[in-house]
Amino acid sequence: MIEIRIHGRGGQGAVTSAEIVATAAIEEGKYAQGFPSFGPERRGAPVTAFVRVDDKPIRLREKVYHPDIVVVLDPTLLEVVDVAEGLKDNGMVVINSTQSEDEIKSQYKIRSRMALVDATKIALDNLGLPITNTTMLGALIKATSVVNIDSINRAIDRRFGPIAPKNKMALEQAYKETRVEQ
Amino acid sequence: MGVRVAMEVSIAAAEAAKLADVDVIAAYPITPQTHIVEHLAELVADGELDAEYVPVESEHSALSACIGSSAAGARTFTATCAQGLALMHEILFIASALRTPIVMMVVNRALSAPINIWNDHSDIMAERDCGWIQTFAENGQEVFDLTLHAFRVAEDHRVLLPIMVNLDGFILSHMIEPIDIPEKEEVRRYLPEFKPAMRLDPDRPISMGPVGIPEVYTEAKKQLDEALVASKGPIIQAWDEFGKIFGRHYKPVETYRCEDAEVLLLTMGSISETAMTAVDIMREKGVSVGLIRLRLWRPFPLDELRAAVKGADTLAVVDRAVSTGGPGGPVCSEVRSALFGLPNRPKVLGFIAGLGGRDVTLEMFEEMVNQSIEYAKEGKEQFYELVGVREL
Amino acid sequence: MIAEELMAKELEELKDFRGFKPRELPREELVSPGHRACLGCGEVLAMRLVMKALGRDTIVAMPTGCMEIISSSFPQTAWEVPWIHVAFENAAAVASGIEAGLKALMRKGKIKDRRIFVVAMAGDGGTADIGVQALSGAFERGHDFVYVCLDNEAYMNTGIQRSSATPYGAMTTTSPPGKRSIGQMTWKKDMPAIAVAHNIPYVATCAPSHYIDLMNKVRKAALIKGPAYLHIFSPCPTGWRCPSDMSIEVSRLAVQTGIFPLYEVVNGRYKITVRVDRRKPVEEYLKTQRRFRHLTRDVIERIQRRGDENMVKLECQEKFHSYYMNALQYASSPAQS
Amino acid sequence: MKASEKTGGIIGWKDLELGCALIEPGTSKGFKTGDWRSQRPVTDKEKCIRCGLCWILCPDMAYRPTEDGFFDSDGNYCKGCGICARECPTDAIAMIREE
Repeated sequence: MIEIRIHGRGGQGAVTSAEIVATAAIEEGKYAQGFPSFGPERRGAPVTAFVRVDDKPIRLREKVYHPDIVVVLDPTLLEVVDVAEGLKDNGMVVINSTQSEDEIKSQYKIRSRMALVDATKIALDNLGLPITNTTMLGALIKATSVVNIDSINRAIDRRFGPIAPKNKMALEQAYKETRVEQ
Repeated sequence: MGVRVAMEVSIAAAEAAKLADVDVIAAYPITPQTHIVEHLAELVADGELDAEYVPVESEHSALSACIGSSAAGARTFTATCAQGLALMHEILFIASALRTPIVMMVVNRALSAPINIWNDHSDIMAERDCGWIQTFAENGQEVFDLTLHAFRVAEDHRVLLPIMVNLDGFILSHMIEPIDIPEKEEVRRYLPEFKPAMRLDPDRPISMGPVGIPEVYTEAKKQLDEALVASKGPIIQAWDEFGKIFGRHYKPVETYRCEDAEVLLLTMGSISETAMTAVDIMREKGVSVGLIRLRLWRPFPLDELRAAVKGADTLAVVDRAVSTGGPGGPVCSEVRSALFGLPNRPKVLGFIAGLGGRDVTLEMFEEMVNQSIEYAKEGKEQFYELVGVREL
Repeated sequence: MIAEELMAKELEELKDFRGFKPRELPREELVSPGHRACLGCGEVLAMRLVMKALGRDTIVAMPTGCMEIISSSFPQTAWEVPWIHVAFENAAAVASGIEAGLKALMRKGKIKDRRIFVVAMAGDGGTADIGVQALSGAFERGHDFVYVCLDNEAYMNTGIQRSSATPYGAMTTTSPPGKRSIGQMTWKKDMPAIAVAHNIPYVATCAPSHYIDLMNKVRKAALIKGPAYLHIFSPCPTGWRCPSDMSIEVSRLAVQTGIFPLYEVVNGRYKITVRVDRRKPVEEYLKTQRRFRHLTRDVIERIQRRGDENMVKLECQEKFHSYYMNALQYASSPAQS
Repeated sequence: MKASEKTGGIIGWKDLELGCALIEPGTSKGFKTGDWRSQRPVTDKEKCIRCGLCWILCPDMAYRPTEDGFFDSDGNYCKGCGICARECPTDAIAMIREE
C-alpha cells in the first residue's frame, strides 16, 4: 500500500488533487482512498489531504500517519508545517519550490529524497492562476509510479471538463521539468 | 453489469437514492451530511432525477415533510446528522409509529456541546429507541448497498418502518473510494416500485395519527415493537437477495477471524475496517483475537450476537458514544444485557473511543485487546473506560 | 409588470367561482357529528364551514390542539376526508410534504392527475407560536396549500394558557390579572400581516358569524395556486368565559366593533370584505366575556384606541394599492426610463 | 372486527390497523354526544321561515333538513348549546330544559 499526504493552503486544491490521484488509481483497477483532513476549510489556512493506493481492498480508516510520499503545493508551507513528519525512511517529498535540494535540506527538517519543481510558475504560465494542484500531480508521477499519466489525465478530464486541457498542459510541463533526486 | 467508479461516498448515497427513483427529498443542510443532499439537488435541477426537492427550513420540518410525503404515497428520502437528528427527535418516534417507510442517511457526528462537527455515534445512540430500523455501513460500497437495501426493506409490506442507514461522518462521507454502481435494470429487479399499504387518498379517506387513549397506547407500542422485532426476517431476506443479484453479502452480525478466538473485539461502523487490519496484525503476533461487527443495530440481533460470542473468553466492546452517568457505553450496555444469563458467556469489557473525530488507530485496538486480556486474567469486568483520555 | 401578471393569474384561477349562496350551501358534512368539542364551540363550527367550502377532494394535516383531540379520539374519527396528525409545531411542514408527494406522484403518472386541496389547519398556538417557523418555511417555498389558523386566542386544549394571539388585557391561567398585571400585557400578534410579508397570493381573515364570507374566502384560498393563509376568529365559550349560545354573537360583535375586521389580501392588495359603517364601541364586545371582566376604564379605552388605529391602518392599506399601481405605471413610463 | 365497532377502544394489539390508523371515515357518528345536553331546542314551525341558519350555525352538525323544508335537531348529537335559538331570526326556536 502506498500512502500519500498532500499539504496545501485552503483554496489551492489539495483535496482535489487527492481526489484525482485516488480516481486515477481506481480507474487503473486498483483500490484507493482519497480524503481531506476533515473539518471546515478556510481559504489560505494550511490544509492536508490524503491518498491510499493498494492492489487489494483497503481496510484502514485511520489518518495517514506514516506516508510514503508527501506533496507540498506551496513553498511557504515549509516554514510553518513539518511536512516530513512521520515520513517513512525510504519516503519521498515532492515540493513546489525554486530552491535546490541542498538549500532545502539546510533550512528544513527534510532528510529524505526530494523531487522539486517550480509549480507556481508553471501554473501561472498555463492556467494564469497560482493554483498548483494539477501541476504538482505532474511532479508526483514523475517522482513516483503511484499512478500512470494516462489515468491521471482521464481523471482530470472528468473533474475539470472544459478547463481540463490547460491543467493537463501544466501537468505535462511539470512532469518534464521536475528534478528527482536519485 | 454495472461500472466501478471512483466516487465520494456521499455521492454514492445520493446515486443510490437516484437509482431508487425517489419521489420526494426533504432535507436541511448540516455538516458532514450536505454532500448527499447537494448532489440530489443537482440531479433534480439537471432533470436527471424526477423528484420533488423540498428545501425545508429545519430538520424538524425535513422529517415532518417526509412523513407527509410518505403518507401521500411517495418514496421518500432524507439525510441528516448530529444536531439535526436531535432536532428531529420528536418526529422520529412519530414516523415509526405512523409506519411511514422513509429512508434516511445518518452521517454520524458528535452531539454538542462543545460543538464538534466530527465523527462519533453520540447522535444515533441518542435515538436508538425511536422505532426505526438502523443499519451501519463500514465503507463506501456498503453505504451504496445499504441504501438500496433500506428502500427494499422499509417498503416491504411485512415491515413498513422507516430506516436509518448510518455512515461515519467525514471518515466515510468525504472519502473517495471505488464504488460498484449497478445497472438501472438490476436495481429495478431488486427494488420494485413503492406500493403504499395505505395513503392519504380522498377516494379512500383514512385518519392517520389519532389520539391514543390509555386503553390503546400500550397496544400501539406493542404493535410497533413487534413490527420492529419481526422486521429482522425481511431484513435478512433482502440481504440474501441482494447477495444473489449483486454478489455482495450482508448479515446482521458479521464476524472476522472469530474461529477459536479467545478475545473478541466488537465494533460498529467504519472503524471495523481498521479493526480488521488490527486483528490481522495481532493474529500474526500470535494473539488469539477476532472481531464482531454489528451491522444491524435495530432490531437488535440478539440470537446472532449470542451465537457469535460462543466460546470466547473475553469480549471488548468499542463504543463511539458516552452514556453520561450510565453503566457504560450504549452498545456495551446492550451487549451485556443481551448476554446476561447466557451460560459460559464471555467477560464483557467496555471501551469508548473515537469521540468527536478523535482517530481510532491500529495501535488503539491493540491496546484495547491487551488491556482486555489483562482484565480477564484479573477476573475484572469494568464498566467502561475512555481510550486515550488525557489524565492530566 | 409583475403586478399585472399576478392579477391576470388571479382572475384566471377564480374565473369559475361565483361564490356560495345562503340557500344553496353544500349539505355534505365532512366533519361528522359525535366529535368531542365543548358545547357552543366556535372553532369546530369554523372548521365545519371550512370543510364545507373545500369539499371532498381535500387532505387535512392537523397539528396537536383542540380540533385534533376532539376529532380523532381512538377508535373513532370525525373525518370524512384523509387526515393526518403528526405533532404540534409542524402542520405546515407535513402539508408541504403531502403537497410535494402528490405533485411528484401525479407528474410521474403514479396516481391520477387531479386537483386535491392540501390543507393545514391549526390553532393559534400551533400557528403563531410553536408552528410559526414551519409555517414561514412552507410559505416561502411556495407550496400550493391552504393554511387555516383557527384562532381561539389561547391554549385552550391545555387549560386556557396565554398565547401570542391572546388579546391585550385578557385573563388566562398564565396571564392572570393581579395587583401588578391587567391580564395579557401584550397586543395580539398580527399573524395575517406576517403571512402577507411572505408575498403569498392569498391572505384573509374570517369569522363564523359571517359564514358566507368565510366560505367564499376558503374556496378562493384553495383555488388560487400557491400558499394561502386564512385567519379565522374562533370563539371559545369555555376559555372566554361566556355562555355557550354566545359564540356567533361574540364573533359578530368582534367584527362590528373592529376588534376583528374582515378583509382579504390578494397578491398584496388589501380589501375590506365586510364593511362596518358605524362601529360599535369595543366595550360591547368585551363585556360579553368574563375573560375581560377585570378591565378598568382606562384599559378599555386603550383597547378602543388601538382598535380605531388598526381600522385606520387597514383603510390606508386598502387605499395603498391604487396609489402603488399609479406609481408603478409612472415609474415604468418611457419618460422615466 | 373493525376498531370502530369496539367500544371504548378496548382492542388487542393484533387488531389495530397499521400505525393505529382509522381506516373507516366519520365513525365518530357512533358516539352520541346528545347525553351532554341539559336543554334542547324546539322549533315552532309557525314562526320558522326555513332559512336554515340553525343548520349552518350548529357546531355539532345536529340539524338535518326535513322533506318539508324545515330543519330538525338530532337528539343523538345536539349538546344543547343554544346557538340556534339565539341566532334564529324569527325567534322560532326555544331551549327547553331536559327532564
